[in-house]
Amino acid sequence: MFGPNNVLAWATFLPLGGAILIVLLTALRYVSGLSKHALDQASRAIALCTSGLSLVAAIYAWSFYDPNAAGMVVAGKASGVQLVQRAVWIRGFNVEWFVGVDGLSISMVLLSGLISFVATIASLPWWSGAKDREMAGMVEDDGHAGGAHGGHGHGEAHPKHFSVRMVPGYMVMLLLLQTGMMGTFVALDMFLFYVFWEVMLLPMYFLIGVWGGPRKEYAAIKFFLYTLAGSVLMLLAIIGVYYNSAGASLVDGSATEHTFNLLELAAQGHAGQFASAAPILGFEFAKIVFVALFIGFAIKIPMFPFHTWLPDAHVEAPTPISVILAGVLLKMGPYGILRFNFAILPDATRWAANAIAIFGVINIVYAAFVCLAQKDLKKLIAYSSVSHMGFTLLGMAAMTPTAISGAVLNLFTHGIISGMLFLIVGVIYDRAHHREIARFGGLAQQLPEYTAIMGLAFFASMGLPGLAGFISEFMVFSGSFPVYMTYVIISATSVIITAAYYLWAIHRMFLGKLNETYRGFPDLNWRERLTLYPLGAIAIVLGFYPQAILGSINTTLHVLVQNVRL
Amino acid sequence: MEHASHALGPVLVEHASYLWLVPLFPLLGALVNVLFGWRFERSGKKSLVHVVAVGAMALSFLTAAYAFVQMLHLPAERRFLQNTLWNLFSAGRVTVDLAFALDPLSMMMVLIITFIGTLIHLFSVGYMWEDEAKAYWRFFAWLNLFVFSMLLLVMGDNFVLMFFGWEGVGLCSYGLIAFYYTDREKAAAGMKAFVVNRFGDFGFLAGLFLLFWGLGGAWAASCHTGGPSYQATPGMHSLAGASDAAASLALAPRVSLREHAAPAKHGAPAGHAAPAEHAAPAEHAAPAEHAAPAEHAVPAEHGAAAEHGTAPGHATASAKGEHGVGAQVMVGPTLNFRELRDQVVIEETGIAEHLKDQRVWGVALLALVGIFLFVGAMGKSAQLPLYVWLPDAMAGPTPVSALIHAATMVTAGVYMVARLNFIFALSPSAMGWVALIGTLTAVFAASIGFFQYDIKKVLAYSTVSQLGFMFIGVGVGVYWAGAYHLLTHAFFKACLFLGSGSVILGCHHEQDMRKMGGLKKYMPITRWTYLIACWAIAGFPWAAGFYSKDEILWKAFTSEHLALFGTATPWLGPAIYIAGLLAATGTSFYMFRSYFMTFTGEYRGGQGHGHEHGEDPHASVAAPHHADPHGHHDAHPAPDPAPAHGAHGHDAHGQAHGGHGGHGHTPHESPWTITLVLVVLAAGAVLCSLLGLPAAWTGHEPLLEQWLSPALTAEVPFVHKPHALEFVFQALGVGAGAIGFVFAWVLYKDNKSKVPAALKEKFLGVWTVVYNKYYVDELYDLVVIRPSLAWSRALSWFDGHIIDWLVNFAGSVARGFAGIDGWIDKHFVDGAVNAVATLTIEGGRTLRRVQTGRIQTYLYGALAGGLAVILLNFLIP
Amino acid sequence: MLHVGLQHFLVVGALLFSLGLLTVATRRNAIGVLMGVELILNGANVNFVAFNHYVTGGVSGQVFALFVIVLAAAEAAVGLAIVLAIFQTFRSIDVRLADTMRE
Amino acid sequence: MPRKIVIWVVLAALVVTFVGVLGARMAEGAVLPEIILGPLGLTDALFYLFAAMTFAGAATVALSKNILHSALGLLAALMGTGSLYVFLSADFLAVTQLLVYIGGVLVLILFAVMLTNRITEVKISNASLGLVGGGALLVATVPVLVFVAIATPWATIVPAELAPTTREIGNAFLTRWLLPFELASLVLLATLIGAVVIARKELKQDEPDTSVS
Repeated sequence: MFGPNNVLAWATFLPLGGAILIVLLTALRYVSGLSKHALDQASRAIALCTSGLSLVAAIYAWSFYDPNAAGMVVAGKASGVQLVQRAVWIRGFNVEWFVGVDGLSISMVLLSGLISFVATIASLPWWSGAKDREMAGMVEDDGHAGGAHGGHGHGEAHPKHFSVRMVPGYMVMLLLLQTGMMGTFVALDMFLFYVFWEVMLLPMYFLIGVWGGPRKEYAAIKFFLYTLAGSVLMLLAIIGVYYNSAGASLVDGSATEHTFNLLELAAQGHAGQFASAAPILGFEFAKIVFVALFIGFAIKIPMFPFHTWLPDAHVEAPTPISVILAGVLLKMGPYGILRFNFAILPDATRWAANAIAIFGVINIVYAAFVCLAQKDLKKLIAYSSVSHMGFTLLGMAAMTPTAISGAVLNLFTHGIISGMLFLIVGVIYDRAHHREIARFGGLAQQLPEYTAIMGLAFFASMGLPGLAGFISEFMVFSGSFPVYMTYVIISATSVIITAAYYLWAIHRMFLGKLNETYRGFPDLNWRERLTLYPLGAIAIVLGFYPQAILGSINTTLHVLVQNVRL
Repeated sequence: MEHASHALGPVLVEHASYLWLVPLFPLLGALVNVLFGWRFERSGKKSLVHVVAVGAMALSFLTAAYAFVQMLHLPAERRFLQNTLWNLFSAGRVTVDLAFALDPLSMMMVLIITFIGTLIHLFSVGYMWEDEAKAYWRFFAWLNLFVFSMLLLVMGDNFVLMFFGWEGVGLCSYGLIAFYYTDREKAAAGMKAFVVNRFGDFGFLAGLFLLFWGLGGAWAASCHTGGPSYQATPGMHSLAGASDAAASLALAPRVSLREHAAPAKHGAPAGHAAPAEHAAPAEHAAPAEHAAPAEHAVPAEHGAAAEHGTAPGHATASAKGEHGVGAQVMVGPTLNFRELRDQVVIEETGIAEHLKDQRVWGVALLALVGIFLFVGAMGKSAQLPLYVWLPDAMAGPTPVSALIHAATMVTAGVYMVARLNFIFALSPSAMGWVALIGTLTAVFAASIGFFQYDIKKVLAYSTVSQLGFMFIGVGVGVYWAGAYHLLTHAFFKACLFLGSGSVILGCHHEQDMRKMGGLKKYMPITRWTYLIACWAIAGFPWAAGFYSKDEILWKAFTSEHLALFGTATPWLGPAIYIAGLLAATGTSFYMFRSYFMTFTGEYRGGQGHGHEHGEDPHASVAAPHHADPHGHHDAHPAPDPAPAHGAHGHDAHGQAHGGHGGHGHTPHESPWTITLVLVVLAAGAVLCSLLGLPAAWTGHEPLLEQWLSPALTAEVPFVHKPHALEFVFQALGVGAGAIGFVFAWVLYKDNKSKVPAALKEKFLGVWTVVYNKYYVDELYDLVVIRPSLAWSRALSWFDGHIIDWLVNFAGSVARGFAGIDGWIDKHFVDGAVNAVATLTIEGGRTLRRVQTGRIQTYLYGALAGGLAVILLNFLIP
Repeated sequence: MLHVGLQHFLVVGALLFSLGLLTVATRRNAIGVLMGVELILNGANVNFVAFNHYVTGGVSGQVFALFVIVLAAAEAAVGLAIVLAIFQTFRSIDVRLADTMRE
Repeated sequence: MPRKIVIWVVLAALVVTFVGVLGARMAEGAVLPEIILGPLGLTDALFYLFAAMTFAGAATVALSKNILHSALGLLAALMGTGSLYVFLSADFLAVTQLLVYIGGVLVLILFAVMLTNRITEVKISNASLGLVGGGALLVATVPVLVFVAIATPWATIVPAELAPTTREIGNAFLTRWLLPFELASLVLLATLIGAVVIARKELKQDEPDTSVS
């Protein structure tokens, strides 16, 4: 079923197939009177299967990918892009369905598949004890009005848990989101990339806006408008690049005068095609396009001035969506920058490198300090994501082989670790229905297993050697050191601050005397174990054998750095 | 201390494929305890927990012993066992292997760790059995994990693996210090330890990178001064793209050694341009196991190490052939200790000169590297500015203090400096800095130790002080003496800590010395072992302390090569000697003070005579007896009579708790598992003096120096002084110890004399300052913690209000414009249309009045029109 | 200038016309207005005949004058009938009352 | 009141006798002697006389307060005009004037006057409207018309001898002006019917007076 040339298409569109199936089923409900409970369970099963299959496809893609193969030849040079599938889509605009994977995107494809599958599991109310479900408000009210919630210890009845509200709708949105994400990572045609970029935004808006927390509308709108503003800039830049690009041939050989094909554009950019383009508004073309694209992607990273949407979006989004948002969506920014800015506009990249490094350092140190002052655990983790993404920025700006490999590895490891972190917040939120660190206390006595996995996640995020976080941090620091010594030393101080705020959070939440309100809380149930332990295992394995990922991503990135440097 | 052969060759490597078993056993022990420990405990097989733990330690010790035997059989210069598992990661020039290596120095450390570790595990069986935290398995899991990390630190073949161990021990010390986490203060102590260690790690990383890229000539001055022209361009190094280990190694240039011939112009064989084509080295098969997320039970990394298969050991190109001639030495940035040692120590490579003439921020690179690496050591080995966490670390159980904060972890800093002796030796100002900080810490910590009442606090400050001594040793350049003091200190300090543990256990968890006294009657063995250890630490002859401390002080006195911040300071050596002497007297004073207060005089526990509790304002780490009152007095569970079946010969443990049954307040001797360990340690403290008998006594180099010479290759120019002078200085050392002893004897023998109380009344101001540790903790709180919290709150406020406000403001501005548009549209455009309508109506109304209905007016109208036409006809020409 | 020429007749015609106009314009009595109209028509006739006699010769001028007289008669008849009708409805033939057409 | 009537009768008698004498003389073909009026020829003198009469009649029509006086003024004006035609060799026209205009129209007007104003109020206030407006009107029109009449260089021809024109008029009516002639007859017919329709009494009286504006 999964051959080298169609595995990416399968990986991208399997979730979409699932979504369509669910929609049909919902329609069936009105025709043949399928019960609500049956429909919910069916849509959950479909979502689980399709995202599982999508993950299997991603793993196949990973196995097909050979880091040392020359891959597709573009403009006379081996581009290292494999598993290519091309077809003409819109002949008028020379737009192709051009899908392929190289060192940069293979790890992202795997991450996207993995995190989506984990998030789908986390969206189900299954595999958990009756007491868990009742406490989390996951009671399926088939028929009887408003589930009678015992509300352990708390007087007020809990609002219905997101996993039992409008389940088919939730699952369709989730699957659409997965398709959008996978597509964005595999698309090698600018137009196709932008289409998948927008497909990814829409379901995210609904997922936060409908199934979110108290201030969900504000957060959803803020998220959507922010990203949309970015993508408008991006669209303008894409069009600018398109009309200034030289011709290239479509898959059926017909020549074109402009092209959306990213690999062709990269070759042309390297050959100085855009350096000679007409200036816009008096500024140099390459610089303007670089800045426009960069801002569009920087919002996603999120970079310092554009990051305020992240804490709100995370605080209000339901747990699995936070996992996806932190696990995969944040990686779109740096991936885009490497795929577009670095590849197509090398000289503008050299011009902007120092600025990116400075923003990276600000991201790291500023967000680390802000974390220290956070009262809400999820906001703390959101800001820590901002801080960790700063490493990627610094790594990319330094443009040395070690730094850029460290930057891209950081995307993968941070994806895994922040996925774990948000799942952990979800576990405690399902039980206590609040996230204020100060109100917890001594949870270690009541929830030993939870404390253990939390410890693993927190220490991994802190960059403890032996766990995945440290490797990418070390590589970014060591790689960027010769190029930006002072920046690295400044951002190295974040190692201390990160340790401080994480340990302080552990101290206030888990150590000390057990707060009586949390007496009798059940420990992890099987669903939570099923999501947390695989990620934990990967974090440890990557801690001791990161070459598994690095082996695949090094070659492409080092060629990219060589191109940008020369 | 001259070495025979001048030109040192590269290290000759012996491949030993079993080395990774040494750290593996403690790790397995920890895993088993973590996963099944609490099941054992709950199902009543509590003893199984310590069987696993001690068993793991014993196996690890046996393997280490085997390696030691193999090393003994090797000739001196071939004593280097190496075992590579797989390539951890590599990108560009940074390539790191998961590899273990044992050279004489790390062999000694491994032996200390495993031997003393096993003893302490044995001790903990007795000590932790009745512990109120009811987490017997968690203690042993953390302890095993700690030993694993420590072994990783010591046996690591490169900086990164050392750093793995470095932070691993930090994590385990956090876990063990905060063992009684229900007490919030003790949990805070754990956190404090970890964060302060992180300060150190920040320095360690910075030093590491400086050194790493310094090797690549990142800061090479354009014109390189003298020495073999080794011109390394940063372009070649930091920008060389290599996607896997083999390619990365292929990039490193090779220097072939000519026997004393002028070193040929070293052509860097590695092409400048990064190898565009991808050399296809033996591929690390993409491991499938982490991709399939299904299995999640046991994190599969070390357990399934075998299936990785040993990656192609990138046997270094060092020749197997005879020593030196034609050997290839790899040059350029490397994280591997052995490669680093080869290129720096061998002059022909020119790296040493190259490093010396590099300057960063106007400061010599090597000095900066030394200082930053030493900052790392300060954090880990609790030196002056970053020592604050060690006294608070006494919150952990006593065996933890013994193992971690006496024998192993705190010595990591000393080990690191000893391991990098050739780097420190190159820069006098780095050595000066290390020695200076060591001295200051020694004196400072000793002074605080004088007035502490908590027995563990006294020992903690004594540890900090003794570490100061060790750093004086390695700082001054006598690395073997520093290592020797590390060894001796491990023995007698462990014995002291465990002695205090036994005392605490005997006095029902009483840590305050004022509530003890006269224990020599009740606990004879503990008393004698404690006395021997005091004898050793005070530096009296025939006990280990004397030999190591005096060797250090003697070498300090005879060293004129130190420098501080670039300026040579020959006077620094003797000054250090004098300060060291002072610290030695202090050491013996507070040690014997603690001995006399606890063991002589009458037992003061329980009667609660009106001792001045009030003025003990800073009982920050309150003795457990009033922290969690309920814990102490619950009835002790019936001891588990069945002695556990010793799976392995060595751990003849089992814990008959005979003497503990009686509930009465009279102290009692600890069970044999504890006393046995104490005796062994005391014996060790005495016996290891044989290793260090100075040349002055025996005419030949001390055993340990010979043993360590292959590892500690740095030649440091000490001034040659006649042996007679050495004897005099040794006598001086003994005298200093005696003075301390006499003072302690006079003031504290049998706790009868009122002089200490009187002295305290007179100098109450000084006393409270010293008792409260010069208020250093409060200072840090004021200078570091409070400002950073305030700064973070400010940033968070800024983030929440300014940036968020801007975003919302943009939103409201957009809404404002929309409102204005709407208003314009409603009022102007619509208005115009309505205006036309009203105009016509008004116009019509006004014109109506013209129609009067009378014919004549119309006639007038018509005539007026006609007349106008006629007039116009005439007017217009 | 005293010998009677065309101008003299034109002057007389003009005078007749003006006085007729004056009458029509100032008379409040409907019949007065009609009389005015008659004067105007006569003024016109004088001009017709004068031009016929002094300018064109022939008879057409006089024929036209005859037609004018005929029509004047018809007009007077109708006018007076209307006046009578007004008189019936308004009880007076004051021209100012008959302004119901104004609306 | 009888005194006014006597005056008028005497005047009328004088005028009749004078015209009679003149007519008799003209019948004998005698040319009126010029010498009576100094430089003025007899015809010119007569012309001025008749012109004065027409002017006086017209002025009475325009200005008199009494409607009857204005009717009589109209009579004088029409008579004067008719006599002027004679000077313009339009004899048939003079007679038609006399018959149709004076006999028909004037009588009709008198009838109308009598019907609309009760005899008792002989002194019907007939003040004209705004004499000021009228004066202005006169001032505006008379000079213009007189200026045009005098100043225009009329292309006059020598006037042919006074000769009876009835024959030519008859011919003209039935040949060249046949269409207007027939139309005129239609007009007269229509007028006849119209006058009858308007003047019918019984319809008007019982209808309510609705058209009050």
